Amino acid sequence: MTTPKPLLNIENLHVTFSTRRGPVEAVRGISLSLAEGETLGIVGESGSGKSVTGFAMTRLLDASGKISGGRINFRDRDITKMTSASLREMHGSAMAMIFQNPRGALNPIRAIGQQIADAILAHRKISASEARAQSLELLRAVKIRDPEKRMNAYPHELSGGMCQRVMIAMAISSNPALLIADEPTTGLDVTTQKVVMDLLASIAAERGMATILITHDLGLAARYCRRVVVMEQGRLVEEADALTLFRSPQHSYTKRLVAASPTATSRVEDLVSDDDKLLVPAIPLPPPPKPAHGTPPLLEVLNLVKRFEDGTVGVANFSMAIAPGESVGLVGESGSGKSTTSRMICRLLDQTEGTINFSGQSISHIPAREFHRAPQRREIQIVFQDPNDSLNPRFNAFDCIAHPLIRLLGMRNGAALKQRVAECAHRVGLPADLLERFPHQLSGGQKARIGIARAIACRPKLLVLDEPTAALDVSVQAVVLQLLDRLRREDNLAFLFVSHDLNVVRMMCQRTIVLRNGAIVEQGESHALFDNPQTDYTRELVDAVPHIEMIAAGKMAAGA
Amino acid sequence: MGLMYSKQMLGAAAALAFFTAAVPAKAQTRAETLRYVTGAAVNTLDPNIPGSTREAFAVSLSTYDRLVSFGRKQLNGKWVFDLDTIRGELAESFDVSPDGLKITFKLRKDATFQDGSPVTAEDVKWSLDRAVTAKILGKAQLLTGSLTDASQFKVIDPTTFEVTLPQPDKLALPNLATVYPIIINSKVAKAHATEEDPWAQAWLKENTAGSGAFIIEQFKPGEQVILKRNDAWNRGPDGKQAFFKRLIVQSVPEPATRANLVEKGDADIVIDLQASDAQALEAKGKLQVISTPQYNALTFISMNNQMAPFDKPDVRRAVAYALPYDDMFKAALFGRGAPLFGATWADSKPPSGAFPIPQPVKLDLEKAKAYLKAAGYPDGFSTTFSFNVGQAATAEPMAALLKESLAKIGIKVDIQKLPDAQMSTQITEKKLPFFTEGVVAWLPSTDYFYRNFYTGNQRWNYSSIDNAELTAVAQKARFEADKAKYEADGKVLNAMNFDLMPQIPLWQPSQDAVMASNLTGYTYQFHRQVDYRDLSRK
Amino acid sequence: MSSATLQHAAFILRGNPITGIAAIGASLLIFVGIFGPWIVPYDPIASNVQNALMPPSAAHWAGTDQLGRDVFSRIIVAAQLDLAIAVSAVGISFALGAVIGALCGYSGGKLDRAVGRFVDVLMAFPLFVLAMAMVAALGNRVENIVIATAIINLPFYIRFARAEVNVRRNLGWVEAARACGDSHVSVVLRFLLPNVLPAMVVQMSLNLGWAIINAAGLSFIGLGVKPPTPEWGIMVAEGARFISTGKWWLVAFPGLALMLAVLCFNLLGDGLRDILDPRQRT
Amino acid sequence: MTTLGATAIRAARRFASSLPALFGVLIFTFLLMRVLPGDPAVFFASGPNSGKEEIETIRKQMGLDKPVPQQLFLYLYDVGRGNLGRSLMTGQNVTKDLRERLPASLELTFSALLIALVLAIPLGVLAALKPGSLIDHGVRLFCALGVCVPTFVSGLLLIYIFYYLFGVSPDPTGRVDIFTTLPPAHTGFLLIDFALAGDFDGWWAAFKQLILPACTMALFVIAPLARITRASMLASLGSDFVRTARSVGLSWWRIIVTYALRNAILPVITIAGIVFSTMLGANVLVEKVFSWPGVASYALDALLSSDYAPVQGFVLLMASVFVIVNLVVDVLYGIADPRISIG
Repeated sequence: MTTPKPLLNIENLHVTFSTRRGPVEAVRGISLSLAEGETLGIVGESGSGKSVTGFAMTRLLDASGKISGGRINFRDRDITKMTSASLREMHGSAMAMIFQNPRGALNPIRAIGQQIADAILAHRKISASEARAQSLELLRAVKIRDPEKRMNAYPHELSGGMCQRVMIAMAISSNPALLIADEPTTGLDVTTQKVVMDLLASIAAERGMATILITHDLGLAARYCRRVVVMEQGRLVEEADALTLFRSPQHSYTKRLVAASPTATSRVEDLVSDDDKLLVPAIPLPPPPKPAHGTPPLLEVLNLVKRFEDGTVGVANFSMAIAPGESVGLVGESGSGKSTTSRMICRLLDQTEGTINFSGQSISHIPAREFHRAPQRREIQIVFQDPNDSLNPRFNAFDCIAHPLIRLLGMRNGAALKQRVAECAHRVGLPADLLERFPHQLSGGQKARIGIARAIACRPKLLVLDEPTAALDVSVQAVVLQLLDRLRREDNLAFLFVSHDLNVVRMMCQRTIVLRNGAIVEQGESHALFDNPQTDYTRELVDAVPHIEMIAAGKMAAGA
Repeated sequence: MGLMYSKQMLGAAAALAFFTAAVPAKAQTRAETLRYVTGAAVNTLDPNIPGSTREAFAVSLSTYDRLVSFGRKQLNGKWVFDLDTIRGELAESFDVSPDGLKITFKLRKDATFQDGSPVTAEDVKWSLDRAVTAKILGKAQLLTGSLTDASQFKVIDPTTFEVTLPQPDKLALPNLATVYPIIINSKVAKAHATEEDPWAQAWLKENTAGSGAFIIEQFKPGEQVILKRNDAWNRGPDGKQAFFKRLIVQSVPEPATRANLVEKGDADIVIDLQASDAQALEAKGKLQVISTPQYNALTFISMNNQMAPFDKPDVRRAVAYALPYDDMFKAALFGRGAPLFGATWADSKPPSGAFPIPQPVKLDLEKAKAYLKAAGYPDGFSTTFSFNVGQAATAEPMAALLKESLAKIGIKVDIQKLPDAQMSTQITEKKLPFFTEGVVAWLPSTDYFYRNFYTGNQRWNYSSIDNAELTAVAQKARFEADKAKYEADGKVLNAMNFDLMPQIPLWQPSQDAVMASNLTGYTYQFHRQVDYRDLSRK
Repeated sequence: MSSATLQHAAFILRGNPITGIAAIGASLLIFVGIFGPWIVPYDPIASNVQNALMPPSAAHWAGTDQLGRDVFSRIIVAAQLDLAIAVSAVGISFALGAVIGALCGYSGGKLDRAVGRFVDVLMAFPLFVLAMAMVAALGNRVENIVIATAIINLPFYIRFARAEVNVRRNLGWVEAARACGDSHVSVVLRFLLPNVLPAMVVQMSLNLGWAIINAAGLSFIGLGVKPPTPEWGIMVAEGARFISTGKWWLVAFPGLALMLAVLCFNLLGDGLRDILDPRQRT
Repeated sequence: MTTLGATAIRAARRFASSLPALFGVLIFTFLLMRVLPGDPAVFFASGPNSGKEEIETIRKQMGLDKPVPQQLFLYLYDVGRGNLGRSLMTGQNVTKDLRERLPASLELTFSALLIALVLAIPLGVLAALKPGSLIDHGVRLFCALGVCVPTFVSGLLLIYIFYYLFGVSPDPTGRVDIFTTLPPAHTGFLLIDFALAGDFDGWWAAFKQLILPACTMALFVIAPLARITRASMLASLGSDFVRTARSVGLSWWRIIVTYALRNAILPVITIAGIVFSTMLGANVLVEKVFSWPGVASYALDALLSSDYAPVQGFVLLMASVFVIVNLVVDVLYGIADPRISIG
């Protein structure tokens, strides 16, 4: 039921940050309104101003950010003009916020029960023991097991999902009318993500709270919000109910965004709308090579085991094989051992036991320390997860790409090197004029391209991709995925594609291996595996992925 | 309790306003207290313990009596100890036999130790036996007075004591007045003796068993000693007890703080101020400053006579004529002392047989260059000049001036500042080519100086001079009874010394005793410390 | 330095003019350190005892000392030696500490533990006393003062470099370097070290001031450089003993020089920290 | 309870792992002292007539006539029995000397640290609350000024001003006015002993003696403490959990103190521990200037006269104090930060 008067009404909001380059407008005149009990999704990529909007609504902006124009009316009071005393009064009791990185959002040295009690006592004059009793109630409400015991726990003793529940408990402790959740599940495993979001949705519905979900994930917004607004560069570009938005996006940016978001059925070629394709040099794609039967596998891993110094087992008895030109996905939640495995295969980490054969030759007997001299070094290359920390801050793009050429192919500085680097840059679609730039002067997508250019510079046969797009916005991810796919076909590269994102793996890989606690749970041809999982764990993973299609299936938010 | 405490804290704030007024409440005892501050520290109560400091000597002079003590005389209007007047301390009287081989002491009948027991000849015998037998400092000192063996000491009766000498020795009696031959309460000491330590050295280091004018009240080695008067003591020159009822000897390492303390009247007397502070305090005129040239001591620049290039006398002479004496004296000592340079010797002969006497040298670069040329070093040479950290206040400006001046005749000097222990080690090992040091003789006589500081391969022969003739004359002079012959020997030694120039005497620094204007009786003593018994307040 | 860094530095300086002043002061100091001997009005070593202990005047701006030497000239010339001592002491401990610490932080394991033990031993020493003992043992020459200062500083640099490298050892670009064919040692020296340098430069700047103070302390107890070489610490230590006689200029002017030098380095270090602090960059 | 237990285990482990360091210090000092070119025997045989024989006597007495490895072995044996040897300088047992002097150094250092903390923490917090403001710059300048004056200069200046010129301070000659009777020694800390004895005049006298040297030392260490307070307070104020605290409407005081400051204080504890141990060893100069009968000035005198035993004893003592302080820091940290106990 909607009340005639909106709970929140934002008119022409502007937010400006003062930086060393002068003032920068992060939010450029957005207007929004929200009714009591309504759920609204704000979707946008990084830099779109979605989080800043959230912080502006609660007046929790950093010291350098200022609301430079517009009004935010909350129950007919203009938040932008509130005194700090009335703001404090309003925080928690009228509107509350839930943040990304729940563990960091909790005071690390205060018991969680105490923290919730602090939030309660900030608004009600009750005794400490009453506050404690209520905290316990709230922990029960957010479905924390053993709440009595957890009252005295510290954030580091809880998992990320648990911390987020505590955060929710704190946020709802004084029954606010509006709950703003800023990327509440980013960084959580996909199964945890679902549980937390379901909990949030049901609590909001139960208590009649209006909810604003700020997220980069279209699927998530679609699944949990009735109405969705899309932001781009500080502006609100489109506003519609979720279904309409995904079925028939109007604005070109929204179109691109929808297209770029991988779904269970999307193909790599479909991800990018036409204008983006220009970024990638148009070379006709050869047909995907079919691995001939009977040829020896490019990579063969037998009974790989990794035990760490403290006795924990990272990887237990892992075996697999990759044919030349084949693309294999490695899927699992955090801690499943997928990164450890990929690093052992790359010979960056020594295995405890097991054999790794490359092109029929054992490489597992060469210790990681010595592998940089092995001839296979240039054959096996790796693309790292976060483009931000995979480039040496003191190398410019040229140095980064030239580095393996100099070290592994023994090339000297000179025209040949220049040409080779330029060629690599061209292949990954990096404009030549960017080669002189340093990492901090480049965008995430550009850095990802450099990382790929570096990895393919020596024309390896096997490329290990460790979550290559996890830190990228979807539109950039789409371009990078396409690029990778094309490179694979061109060079007949084999991929070991490590990812937590099932949709991406399904699209990119012919075969998929599901890892859990260092052991293989299930493996098989990708589409078959995802469409018809054989184990409960895989099924759980598949189900947890938010799909746009679900909207059509009527799996809507509120109390799903 | 908590409440009381906070009340006190409130009081604290108020007390800030009048706490200076709280001090006069103690003024009555303050006037009868002597507070002596020094940069060094008292480290033992038995002066015989190896490593004893001069301050420990001074304290022992107050806590122990000796058989005899020095009288005092006026020198240039200032009171100094008199080597030639020996008076009885525990001895009521003493007789030297005509052949000079026997000294008989009659002990005072009223003398008691601080525990009340009488001082007997047995105690004296035990104490002197200890001084020449035990491995302690007294042994080497008493040797210079021909006191070497316990068999020389004899108890005649409880109050009569006899010392026998192998040959007449004019230093025998004075030696008994020095710091080491303290008379110890032998019964008490023996009670603390052990098999390994028959002379109770360990116990006496931290305890006293004497008959002296002051009784130890508190002894914190390295920090402070508090003494109270022994009212029964009457061995002063006038037969009275010591003036001060209480005596505090305290270490204050920072010289500027010592100057502040005495200026503010918080300390009564200081003798180890920097020359500049003494000069400033004297100029202010509020305090008494008694400045006595240390006539039994001297500061010199020594050269290693066994080490090239200083093995050539001409090099040593060249250095002697290249020193800016006046500047050094002014900058280092602020002119406070007796110079030992710039004299004129008639006929180039020493005017006296005493030691030390002013030398006929002055800054003369031409002469210095000539000597250097004669020595075969026309272009000079490089060397290192050392001094110890403890003397930096005077030695450092001196060294800088020396370096500057020697550079003018081509001698390049590198200055080296050594921690005291390193300096003494290197001197003993004869490794230093060129350095400054000071020496003191408790019993200053010409032969004593020459024998100890100019002969033999031993530590105190700083210049390592090895001259057979000089050694022979000095040894002969030691037992020379005839004053005229002794004087003649002295002149020979002085002439040789000047000619050979093994080391260059610079000056006798003053002991600047800075004290409250109402103190009287200060006397410059042989051990270069204050004898607290001398002092009284007007 | 890239233009963005300069821009950022300019931004920081606008918000923090003290750093700018400190930077100017430090450059002035370095200028004086290099050209000092040519710009002084008097020979800093030449004595003139007749003119000793004169208060400041038009002829002698900072008065004269016990030997009649011009205090102002001595202060100016001393800058060279003081800077040399501070820079070389800090430089040595920095160079050694950075390499050792970086290797330990990267490799972990036995080497790390062994060096860690050694650092523990050094840290457990009363450092000033250690410096004194070393200078006393080796002789109070400038080299030894430098060595002693460097050694007592070493553990801090080792720890610092170790920590800085340790947080970076698992970053993508470090692994990437290895995937590109670099050995462990080359990764440490060519990749990690250059990246931890900026943070260590801050430490160095703060340390320069400390090294000067430390040398002054050694001078005070008589273990400083040899006379008659002018050095601030010795001048202050000697001058301090004249406080009670009212010869204030002997301590005031060298003290002021020493203070300003240390102040400049400290403020500069503080400012550099702000400039390099990533938290303030965005 | 489990936290405390874990902290205790951790502390015990830390202590055990620091024993090799102590042993290293022991050996290193021993060797360093043997390298000193000064021969203690020669130095102490300083009587006007002492010769070779006397030097030999002292050498034998000190055991210097034996080969160095044997000396080391004997020394370790003695240390193991709690005997640190005898000081030639004071003629006392080193253990006794140190025991008498350590409380003086500790009391001075504790007071200095207390003064420094009381000043540095609020200053650091103030600066962090308004970064870039005048207050921030003021604090920075004040701190920088504190570190740039050598302690011996500030000490002498304070004496000159407060004792000599204004006469509001007592004479700088030790821990207590010479005319005040000492309280019965319970702790060796005069302020505590006087308080226990209920002797207010005595307490005040001791306090007056203490305040100048303590301030001199404090001045020098305010900077690192304030700097780290500011930095960690800034980090803490900019952290996500402070934002959370703001988002649920906690009061200003609660946010600043309970949330920001309590977290920010953790690194300050570590730094304070380091500062304490360095101060204890580095207050040689302050002790000298104020004639404070502490262990550091004792060690300095011993060092200059090559008196091995006191220096070795002092270094060992300082290293032990260092270990204990680290232990205390660990325990405090363990109590203040629940995260540590699982590590």
